Amino acid sequence: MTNKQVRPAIDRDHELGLLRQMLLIRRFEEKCAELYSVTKIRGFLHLYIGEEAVSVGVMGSVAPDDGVVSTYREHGHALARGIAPGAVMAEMYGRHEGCCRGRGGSMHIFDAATRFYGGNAIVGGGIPLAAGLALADRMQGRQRLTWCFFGDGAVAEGVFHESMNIASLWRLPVVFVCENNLYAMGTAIRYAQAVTDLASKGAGYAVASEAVDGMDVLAVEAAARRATEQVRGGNGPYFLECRTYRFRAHSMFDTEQYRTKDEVEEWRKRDPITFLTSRLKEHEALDDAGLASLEGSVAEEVAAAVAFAEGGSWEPVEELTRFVCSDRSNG
Amino acid sequence: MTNKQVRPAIDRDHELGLLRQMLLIRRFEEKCAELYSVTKIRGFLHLYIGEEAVSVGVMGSVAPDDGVVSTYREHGHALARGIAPGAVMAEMYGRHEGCCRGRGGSMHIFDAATRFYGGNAIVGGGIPLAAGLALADRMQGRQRLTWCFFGDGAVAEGVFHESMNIASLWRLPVVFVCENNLYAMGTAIRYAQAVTDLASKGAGYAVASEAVDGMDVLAVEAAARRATEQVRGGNGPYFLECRTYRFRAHSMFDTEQYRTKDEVEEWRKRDPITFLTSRLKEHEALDDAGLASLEGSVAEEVAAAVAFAEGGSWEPVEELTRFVCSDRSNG
Amino acid sequence: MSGETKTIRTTYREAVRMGLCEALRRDGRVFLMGEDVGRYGGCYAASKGMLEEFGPERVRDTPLSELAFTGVGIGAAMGGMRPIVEIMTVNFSLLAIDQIVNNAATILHMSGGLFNVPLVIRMATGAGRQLAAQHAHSLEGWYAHIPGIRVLVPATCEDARGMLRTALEDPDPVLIFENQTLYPMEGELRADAEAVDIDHARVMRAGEDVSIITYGASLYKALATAETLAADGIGAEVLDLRTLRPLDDTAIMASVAKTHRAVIVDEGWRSGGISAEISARITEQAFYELDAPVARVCSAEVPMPYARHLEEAALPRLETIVATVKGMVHPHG
Amino acid sequence: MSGETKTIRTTYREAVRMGLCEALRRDGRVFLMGEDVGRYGGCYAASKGMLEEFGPERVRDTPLSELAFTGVGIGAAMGGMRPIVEIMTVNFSLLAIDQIVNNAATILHMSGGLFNVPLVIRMATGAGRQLAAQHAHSLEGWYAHIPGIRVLVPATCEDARGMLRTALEDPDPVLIFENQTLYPMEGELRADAEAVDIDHARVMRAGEDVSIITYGASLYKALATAETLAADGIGAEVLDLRTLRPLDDTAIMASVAKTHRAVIVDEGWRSGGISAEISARITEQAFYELDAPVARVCSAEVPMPYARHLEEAALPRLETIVATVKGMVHPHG
Ligand SMILES: Cc1ncc(C[n+]2csc(CCOP(=O)(O)OP(=O)(O)O)c2C)c(N)n1
Ligand SMILES: Cc1ncc(C[n+]2csc(CCOP(=O)(O)OP(=O)(O)O)c2C)c(N)n1
Ligand SMILES: [Mg+2]
Ligand SMILES: [Mg+2]
Repeated sequence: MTNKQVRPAIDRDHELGLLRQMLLIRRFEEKCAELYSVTKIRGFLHLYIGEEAVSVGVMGSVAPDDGVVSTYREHGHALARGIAPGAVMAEMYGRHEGCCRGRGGSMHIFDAATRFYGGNAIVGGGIPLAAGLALADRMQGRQRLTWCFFGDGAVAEGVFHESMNIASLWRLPVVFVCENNLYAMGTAIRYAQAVTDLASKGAGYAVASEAVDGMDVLAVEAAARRATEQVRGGNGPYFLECRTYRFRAHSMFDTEQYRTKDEVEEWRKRDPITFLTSRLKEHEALDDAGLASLEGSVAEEVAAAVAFAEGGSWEPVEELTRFVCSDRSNG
Repeated sequence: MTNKQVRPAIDRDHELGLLRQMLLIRRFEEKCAELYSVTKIRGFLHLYIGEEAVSVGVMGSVAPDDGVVSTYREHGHALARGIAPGAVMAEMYGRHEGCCRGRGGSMHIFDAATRFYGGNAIVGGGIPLAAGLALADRMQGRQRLTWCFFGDGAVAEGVFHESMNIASLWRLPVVFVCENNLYAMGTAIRYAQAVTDLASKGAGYAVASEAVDGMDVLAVEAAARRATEQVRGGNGPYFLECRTYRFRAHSMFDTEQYRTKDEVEEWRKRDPITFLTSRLKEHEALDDAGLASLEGSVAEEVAAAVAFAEGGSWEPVEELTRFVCSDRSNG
Repeated sequence: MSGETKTIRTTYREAVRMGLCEALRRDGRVFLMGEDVGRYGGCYAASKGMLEEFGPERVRDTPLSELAFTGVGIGAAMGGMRPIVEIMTVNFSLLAIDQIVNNAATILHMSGGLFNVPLVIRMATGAGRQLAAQHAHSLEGWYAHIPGIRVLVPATCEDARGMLRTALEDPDPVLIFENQTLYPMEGELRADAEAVDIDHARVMRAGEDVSIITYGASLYKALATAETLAADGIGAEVLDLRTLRPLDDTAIMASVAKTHRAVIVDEGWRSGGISAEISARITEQAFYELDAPVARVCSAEVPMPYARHLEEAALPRLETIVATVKGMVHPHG
Repeated sequence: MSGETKTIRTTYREAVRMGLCEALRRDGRVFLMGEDVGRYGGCYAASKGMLEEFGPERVRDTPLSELAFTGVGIGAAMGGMRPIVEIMTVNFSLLAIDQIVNNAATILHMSGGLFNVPLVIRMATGAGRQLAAQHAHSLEGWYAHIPGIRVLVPATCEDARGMLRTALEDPDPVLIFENQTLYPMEGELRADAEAVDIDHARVMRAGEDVSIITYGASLYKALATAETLAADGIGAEVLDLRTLRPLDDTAIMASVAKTHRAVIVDEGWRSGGISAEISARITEQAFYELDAPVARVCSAEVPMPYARHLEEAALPRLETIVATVKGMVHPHG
C-alpha cells in the first residue's frame, strides 16, 4: 500500500466525530440485523460492519455538492453522507416515509439533497453512472466531484474497465473508491482476479491510483484528501483501493462456508472502531465515561430511527404504477 | 515494441511461401472490392489489405489442430489458415457452395476442418469463445492452442477485460492477437484508449505480452513462435499486439474523412508485400520473372475461386429455417 | 411569417440530421455521444458535419464500450444534461441492455420519484441489407416490453426529425429506432419544424375493409399492399403506430371497429413480437367487433441469413400481406 | 429392480442439485460454471457439496464477468464439452445477453450447420421475495422471442431434475429458468430419474369450462384458482406449458377446443410477454372455438417495488385470476 503517512497528531473533536459516525453505522446495522430476524426488514440485507472506516474516512472529503454513487451495501455510505437514519430505516421497512417511499428498500437508498444516486443492486452498475454525472459537471463547468463506491468483485465486470477508460480519456472528475474486502460473496479475490493488487489496475488506464489501509479511518481520510486534490486539479479520475474486510456474512442467507472463523477473528482484531477508540484513549482524548456517553447518544439516534420507521405509513396501493413515468407536471 | 530481433538469414523457400500467401490475400481482396462494386458481393465487406503480414506471420505457428477465432475482417485469416479460396468466395456470393452455404457472408466465414470458429461481427464477440475453446482443450487434456484475433477497437469492450482476466486466472492456452491498425472504424486510437500502448494492458491481468511490427511478416512470425512456446508451456495466455495499418477504407461505405491521405501514403511505404519482396530481391532470392510467375499463379488461384463462386448454386428457399436447430439426426 | 406552411423535400437521413442539429442549437444541455458520431460523421452519415459545427465536446466520439457509454448517458442525464446516446445499431445495444433495463428504466421508480432520467437513445434497426444474423435484428418491439421507457419508431421524414425533439422534452428515457433501410428515402417536411405528437398512431390511408397495423419500414410495404388491394376493390386502412410503448390502443380499436379485420405487419420475429401484443389487445378490447381472426405477418423465425434470396424470404413480403388480407376479406362488388 | 416405481419426497432445490450431480457423474464432459457455484455452494444452495465431490475444475467458480463466462461456455461447448453455465439470476443475464442472442443462438445458422452449441444455461427468475426492481425480473417469456434457443421453465421437482438431463442431450443451446420462490417447495420424484420429455405441455388438472394456461411458479396459483373455482362449480383445466420456446401449440389448442375459454397467467409484464403470444396463437388457430375473448393475468407494468404490499399488488393474484375466470364463465348448476 502506498502513501501510508506518519500518524498525524491527534485532533480530538474531529476524531471523536469520526468515531461517532462509525459507531452510528455499526449500531444502526446491528439493529437492522435484529429487525431482519423479526421480518420487519425483508428482501436482501447486506451489512457493512467492519468496513465503516472506508465510508467515514472518504466522506470527510466529499463536498456538500459532490455526488455519490453506491452499491447494495450502502447503509454506511448513506449514513456517513448524512442521510437521515430515520429515512433510511423507514425505507428498509418499506414505508411511505422512507427515502424512496418504500420502493427501493435496503439496496436502493437515494437522496436528492445529498446527491446520493443509489444504491445499485447490479454489481458494477453504478460505475458508468458516476462517470456520467462527472461528465455533466465538466460540460456545465461545475467544479464538483463524483464519488463512486464498488467492491473488489465489481473490478471483474467489463463495465469497470470500460468506465475507467472513458473517465481517464475524458479526464472526468470521479473518484473511484474500491472497497476491497477480499470477497465477492463467497468467492475470494484470488479466485476472481488474476492480479489481486487492484490498485495496480489503474496503470492500464493512466489513472492515478493508490491502495490504503481501509481499517484505519485516518489513513483513508488522508488518501481521500489526496484523491480530491488530484481530481479537483483537473487531472482526471483517481482510483482508491481501500483494503478492508466485512465481519458479517455477505447477506442474511450466507452460511460462510468459504472462509474460516480464524480468518474472521484475525480481521476483527483490526476493527476500525476499536482501533480509533484505542488511539483516542491512548491520547487521553476519550475515557470510558466519554465512550459510554457516545454510545448512549448513538443508541438514541438509532432508536429514534426505528421509532420513525415504526410510526410510518404505507404507500397507497393505488400509487403502485406511479413513478414508472414522471408525473408530467414535473416534466 | 519488444523483442525485435536481429534479422534472420534468408530462408528462401519459406519466405517465398510467405510472400505468396500475402499476395493471395491481397489479390483476392482486390477482386472482392471489384465484385462488390458490381454487386456480386453484398452486405458489409471489410478489407484486410495492408495487414497481410499479421495473419500470414501468425498462421505459421498455428498447428493443424489449433483453433482460430476471428472477426468480420477475416478473409486474411481464413485464407492464411488454408480455407479454400473458392469456398470463401462462394460464401461471399451467398452460394450454397460457400463454406457456410451462403448464410454467413463476408463477416461469417466458418470452417470445421481447420477449426476456424468464425467470423464474428460483434466487436469483441469472439474473445470469450476463444477462451472457452481453450478451456475445453485444457479440461480434455489436449495440447492444442486457440488463436484469437481482434482489433484495437475491441480492447475498449468490457468483454476483452473479462476474458483476459479469466484466461489468465485459469491459465488457458490462448494467444490473443490484437491487430492494432490505429483505427476503429473512424475513431483513431487516441480518442478511444486512455493508454494507447495496448501491449502494456497485459500487465493488469498477469498476461505475458509484447508488441511487434505488424508490417514485417518475419517479425510477426518470430513473435508468434515466442507466444507458442510460452502458451504450450502451460503458462497461460499470451497477448500479442501487432502494429499494423489498413490501407483501404473500413468498409465499402467509408469516405475516410478521419485520416489524411498523407498518413495513408506514409504507411503504404511500409507495405508488407513490398517489404518482403525487396528483401528477397536484395538477397537475390527473387527476380522480376520470379515475381511475375508468383503473381501469375496467384491470379489463377483467384480466378479459379471466382469461377467456383460464379458456378455455384443457390440454397433452396425451402431450407430457410434449417440450422435454426440442429438436424436431430446429428444430435 | 406567412400563413402558408412551406415544405421542403429531403431524405430521412437528412431529417434525422436536421433534428440533431436543431436540438444541439436549441439547448446547450443537449449533446450527441456514440461510436463514430464525430470524426466519421456517423455510420449512416446522420451526424455529418456536426463535429465541425458543435465541436468534440458536444459531438462526442466514444470508445467501443456500449455498456459504459450508455450508463454515462444515464448519469449525465441525472446530472442535468440532455444526452442523445447513439448506439450504432440495435444489434450492439444488447451489450448495453443492462444499463437500459436495470438503470434507465428503473431509477425513477426505485428512487420513489427522486431522480428522473431524461435520456434519448437512438439506434438503427432492421434487416434488408444482407448483413447477416448479427447485424439484422429488429428488436424495437422486444424493447417495448420494458416499463419505464418509451419506444419510438419514426417511419416518415417528419417523424425522423420531429420525434427527436419531442423525445428530448420527455423527462424519462426514450428509445428511438430508425430503420436503416429508410435513411436514403425521400420525403416532404415542413420547413418550420416543431415537436411532433408522439402519443398517437396515425391513419396513413383510410379504408373500410381491413386494418393493416404497422410501423417503421413496413409502413411502405403496407401502403403498397393497400394500393394493390384497392385494385381488387378491397379498402385497406393503414395505421402507422409511431410509438410501440405505450401503444395507442384507442387508435387501434377505432380502426378495428371500423373495418372489423386486422392484419399486423412487423419485421421482428413472430413469436413474442409486438404483433402478438397488438393481437392480444384487439382480442381483449374489440373481440366482438372482429369478423375474422387477427392475423400477423412477421419475419421467419430464423437468424437472418446473408444470401439475398434467403433474406428476402425471411422478411415480410408484399405478396404475403396481400394473400393474408385476401384470405380474410371478401372483396366488394 | 421391482416393477413398481419408487418415489421420494424432496425439494425443488434438492431436485435441481440431484439433476446437476447426476449430470456430472454421467458424463465427464459436463461441468458447472458460474458465480459462487463452488465454494459458496450456489447462491440458492443448489450446488451445495458439489465442489467436494467433483473438484474445482468441474464446479468452477467464475469472476463476476457474466458476458465473458457465458461466452466461455459457448466456446467450451463448441470445443466438445457440455457446459452448464449458471447465471445467478435472470437479472444479471442482461449483461450476458449479447453472447446468448448474437452467438449461442446464431452460430449454427451462420456457419451453415458446421458448428452447434450444446450449451445449457440455468438461471433463477421471478419476483416475490421483496428484492426490488433490479432483482425481480421475469424475463423467460422475453427470451422465448429468440430463434435458436430453447426455453424451459420447470415448475415441478420432477422437471427441475429431469429437464436438465434432457437439455444436456440437446445439440443446441437451452435456457432453463428456475423460479426462485420454488426452491424450498416440496414434491414427489421418481427415484430412478430419467430424462423427461420437453416437447410437450402437461395438463395438471382437467376441466371443462376454462383453460388456465401457465408455467413456473404461477402453476400453483393456477391450481389454487382451480380449487377455488371448483367450489363454485367451474371446472378449470390447468396447463403447465413447461417449454416456452417452442410452445406446444397442439396442447394449447386441444385444451381450448375442449373448454372454449382461455386465461393465461404469467408473472412477466403484460405488454409483449409470453401471454400475448399465446393469446395471438389461440386467435389464429382456434378463433372459432372461442366462447369468450382470451384473457391475460400478468404483472403490473412497473419496475418491481420493494414494499411487500406493493409487490403483492404488482404480481398476478389468485383473486384476480378467479375474477377473470368468473367474468368469462357462467357457472354450472
Ligand atoms: C451483475 C451482478 N452479478 C451478480 C450479482 C450477485 N451478487 C450480489 S453482491 C455480489 C458480490 C459482489 O462482491 P463485491 O463487488 O466485492 O462487493 P461486496 O459485496 O464484497 O461489498 C454478487 C455476486 C449481482 N448483484 N450483480
Ligand atoms: C459491439 C460492436 N460495436 C460496434 C460495431 C460496429 N463496428 C464494426 S467494426 C468497428 C470498428 C472495430 O475496430 P477494430 O476493433 O479496431 O477492428 P478493425 O475494424 O480496425 O479491424 C465498429 C465500430 C460492431 N460491429 N460491434
Ligand atoms: Mg467484496
Ligand atoms: Mg482497428
